Amino acid sequence: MTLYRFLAEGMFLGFIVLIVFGGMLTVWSRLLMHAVLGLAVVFIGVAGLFFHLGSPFMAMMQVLIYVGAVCVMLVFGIMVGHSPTETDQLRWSGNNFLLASGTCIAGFILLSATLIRTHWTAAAERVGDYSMQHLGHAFLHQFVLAFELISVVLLIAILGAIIIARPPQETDPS
Amino acid sequence: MESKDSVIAAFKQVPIKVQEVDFAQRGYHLEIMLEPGQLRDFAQLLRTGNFYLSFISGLHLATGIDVSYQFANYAFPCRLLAHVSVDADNSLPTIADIFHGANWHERETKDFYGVIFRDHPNLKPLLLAEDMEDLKPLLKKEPALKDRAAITRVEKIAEDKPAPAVKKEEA
Amino acid sequence: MTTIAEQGEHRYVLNMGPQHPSTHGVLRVILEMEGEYVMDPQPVLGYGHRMHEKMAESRPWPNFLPNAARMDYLSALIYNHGYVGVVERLAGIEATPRAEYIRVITSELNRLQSHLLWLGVLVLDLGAFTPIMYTFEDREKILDILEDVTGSRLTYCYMRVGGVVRDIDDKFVEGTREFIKWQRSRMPMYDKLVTGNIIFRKRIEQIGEFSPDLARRYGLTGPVLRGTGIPYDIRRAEPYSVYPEFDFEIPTETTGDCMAAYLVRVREIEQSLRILEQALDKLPDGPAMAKVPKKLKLPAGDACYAVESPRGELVYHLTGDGSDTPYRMKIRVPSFSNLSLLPELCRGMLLSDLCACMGSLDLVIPEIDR
Amino acid sequence: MSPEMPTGFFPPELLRILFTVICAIVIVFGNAVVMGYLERKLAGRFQRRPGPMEVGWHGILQLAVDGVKLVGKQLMVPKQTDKVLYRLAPIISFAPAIMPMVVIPFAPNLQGRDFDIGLIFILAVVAINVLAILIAGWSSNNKYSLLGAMRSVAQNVAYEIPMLLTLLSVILVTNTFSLRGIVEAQSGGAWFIFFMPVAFLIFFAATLAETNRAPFDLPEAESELTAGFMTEFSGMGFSLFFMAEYTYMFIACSLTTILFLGGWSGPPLPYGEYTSALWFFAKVYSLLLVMIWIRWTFPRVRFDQLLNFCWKYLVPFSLVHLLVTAVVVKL
Repeated sequence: MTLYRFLAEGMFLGFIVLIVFGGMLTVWSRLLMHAVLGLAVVFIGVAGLFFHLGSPFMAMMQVLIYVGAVCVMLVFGIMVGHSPTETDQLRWSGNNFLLASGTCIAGFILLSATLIRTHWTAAAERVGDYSMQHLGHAFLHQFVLAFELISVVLLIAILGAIIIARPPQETDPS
Repeated sequence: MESKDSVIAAFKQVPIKVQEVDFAQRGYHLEIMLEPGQLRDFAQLLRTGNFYLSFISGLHLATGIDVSYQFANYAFPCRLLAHVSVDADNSLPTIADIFHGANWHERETKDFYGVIFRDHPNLKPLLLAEDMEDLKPLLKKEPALKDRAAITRVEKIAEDKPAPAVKKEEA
Repeated sequence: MTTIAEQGEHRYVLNMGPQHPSTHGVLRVILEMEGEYVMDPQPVLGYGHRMHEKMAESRPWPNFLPNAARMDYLSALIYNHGYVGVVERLAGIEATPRAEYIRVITSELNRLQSHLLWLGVLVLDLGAFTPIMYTFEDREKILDILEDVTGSRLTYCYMRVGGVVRDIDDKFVEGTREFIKWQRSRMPMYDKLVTGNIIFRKRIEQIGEFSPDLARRYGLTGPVLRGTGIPYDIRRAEPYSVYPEFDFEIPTETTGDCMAAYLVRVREIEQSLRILEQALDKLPDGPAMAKVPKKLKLPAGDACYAVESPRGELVYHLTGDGSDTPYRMKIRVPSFSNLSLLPELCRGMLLSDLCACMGSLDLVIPEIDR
Repeated sequence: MSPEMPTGFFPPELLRILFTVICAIVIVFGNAVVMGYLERKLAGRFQRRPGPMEVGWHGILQLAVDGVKLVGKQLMVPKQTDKVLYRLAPIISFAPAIMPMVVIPFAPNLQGRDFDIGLIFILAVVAINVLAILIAGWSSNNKYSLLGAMRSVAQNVAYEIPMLLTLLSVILVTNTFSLRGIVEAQSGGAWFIFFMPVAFLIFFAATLAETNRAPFDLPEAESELTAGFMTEFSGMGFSLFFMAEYTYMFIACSLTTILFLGGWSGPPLPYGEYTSALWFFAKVYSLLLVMIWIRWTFPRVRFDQLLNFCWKYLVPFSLVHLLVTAVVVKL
């Protein structure tokens, strides 16, 4: 194995560690702010994976949209309502607990099922074609669903920010 | 009120003891002696007469604390100085609701002399620190106290009313 | 963020000062905020309180002369003028004509430098760094002129009862004449750089508007008042010294906002230059100091002396009891009344506008605290 | 990362990466030093004073001395802060600032890597800075910092829109996200500033806001918010923010140069493959000069005015501009 290959594998592992670390931070952190920043770390790790897997466009989009927009929105929402020393109570009881664990298990099962059932084939070597025509075509024909989903995610992020910042506050006249 | 004379006339109606003094010697036009009960009516009268409050200050005399109010008018030269002796319980009615600027001046007077302004919205220390409420720095000690006569121009008051013109030559 | 339960959930307290770039000294303003809106600004005074009034009562009257300069460090000579004026009025002394002219000249120079500093600082409060350097350049010239004759640059102790401590010389007169020319040549630049600046105008037009009645309720004086259209200037209303002999206007504006106060002050610079010019032309010969008894006792009685400081009406009220120590000395400072307006004026304003408002009030905190 | 697999143990590709990273860091620090000196010196000139004169010839070493002072300063961490985030924030702000240097084409042969989506790469990386400012403002546990951070995000979100829209106008014409491709599309003096001056102005105004420069320096408005999100930072933390700000300015001006001023193109020079970087730097620093000039001339706008300016003028204008460009391109 060449050093080059070794480095690449190392980076892959690094990104995995980053994702796991970020995920743990997100779930276990008592401070909402830390949780969101953990989420940002996860996103960056995922972007790194995309990059590593030869899809820089996805990686850039991941950073631009998830880190640059979604996380910023969430952090913004949190800042409006919480003080840096304020921690949220952990509520491992009642409906929340059941709902959360249910969702997680269901998500895990669904993803695993998909993973197991998929036949993985190596993608054909693709030369990046990022001309406007190609991108437009891709967005509005091939990946129109994904494109719309991103808008929905952004919408949810904005709504989430508003909900977190519950008191209807005119912080900035924006 | 359009001129000094109309102000005097208005005061005479209340009646408030008003005395015209020589501006060149005193720096103000009217000197007024008020009863504490008249204070708010007096302020109200000046408020409608478009006066503004220049300052409120105290004066510690042997007989007690005097509070002076100085008003002036933007429209015509009429600066007046009113003296009020505080009530027995060291208090006076506030005029902060009539002249809002009096709020701070009264707080300052409370700081320096301990005069209580009744119904003042916020009589907390202004210039002094919160824990210096009992300091009352401008109260004089017993030997330094004088009565009103000692700080009044005796000879002037005698000649004031008959011939104001004579006074100028003396100066 | 700290929330105050009783004031509603989303209000919080922002503590502006005592060390803050735009409170111009040790003023503290407790701002109750809602987002960026100031819902209730409450000034907290007294950080620079030195109890000048008590000092005046506890020592012979000449010893208070240096104190007079240390209340408002930007118009020390005008405070000098007021103090010697009140003592003269009480003791019945008259200064020599030449001394009165010198007082007016130095006072007006002092007013000019105060206005120049204010101009720079206001624009600095709005975020432009450069004009303050230009105004300081002009101001330095005044300070140099005044230093030559008074010996100090900021806290002057130049005037004495009966006159001034040192006569002015030809160098002073020449320097002042040169300065008048220089300052006139600079004004078009300020017009272009500051008054004509679109961002500047948008920042202070229609900000902090108040009516003449509000001014009356709070006892406002000075340029802020003249911005509401009331031509009230002690130099005209109750003429003191030799001001009646000069021909000058009292600039007024009608809008009553920060822009009006700004325009009034800028035009006052020109009027002060006019007064200076006339005073230099008419400057009489003679002694700069009258004959004053060496041990001057303050007679029993009281006297007021009102002068127009760059910030408004300054009144010394002196009560004498026949000894050489004042029985009571009250100093009415303009900024005290002007600042008391702040809670009412700035309610519901943006934080940036509050800074603009405080800049346009031209506060000098040691003067308020005394 | 790269499709081709070098065979040797120590492939040249790796060397190239190392060299690029070192160059990027050198450019970042060099730019901070040059800009620091330039800003102070020019500010001095604008204000009719000499500026720094004491250390070295005409104060040329002033920045070095300041740097030593800042590095030597005790790291102050105020008591109530979120310690980890407080320390991380300057790094999160500074680290992404280095990355765009890799894809910026300084000259035909002076480019770390010609990335076919270089433009998006820069935008993505720079977006992290907002997060850093937010973290800095929040972790300081200071209301001024928090206000500054919130202003910053509102401003950045708002101004990103006209910036991206004008950028799209250029992309519509060049049909590529590659920075090199954009520069090459303008070869022969056909700079886009001549074809779309409005887009240039909008883009430049937006970059002023994005880099928090006067008159849009509201996140650190020192007369209102003392120093905004930087209030609690001193020593190295402050200097990292300081360097990050200058680097983002450099990046912004580089983008403007690439998009509108033809990048490295200019009168031919000997060894133009490399030396035409001179033209690039000349253009970038002229733009930076304009930024400095603006900063020392104008007062700060108010916050609502800032957002109004963006939403009511820049966004509609850039939308119309995009539309017009699309029509022209299609015709």
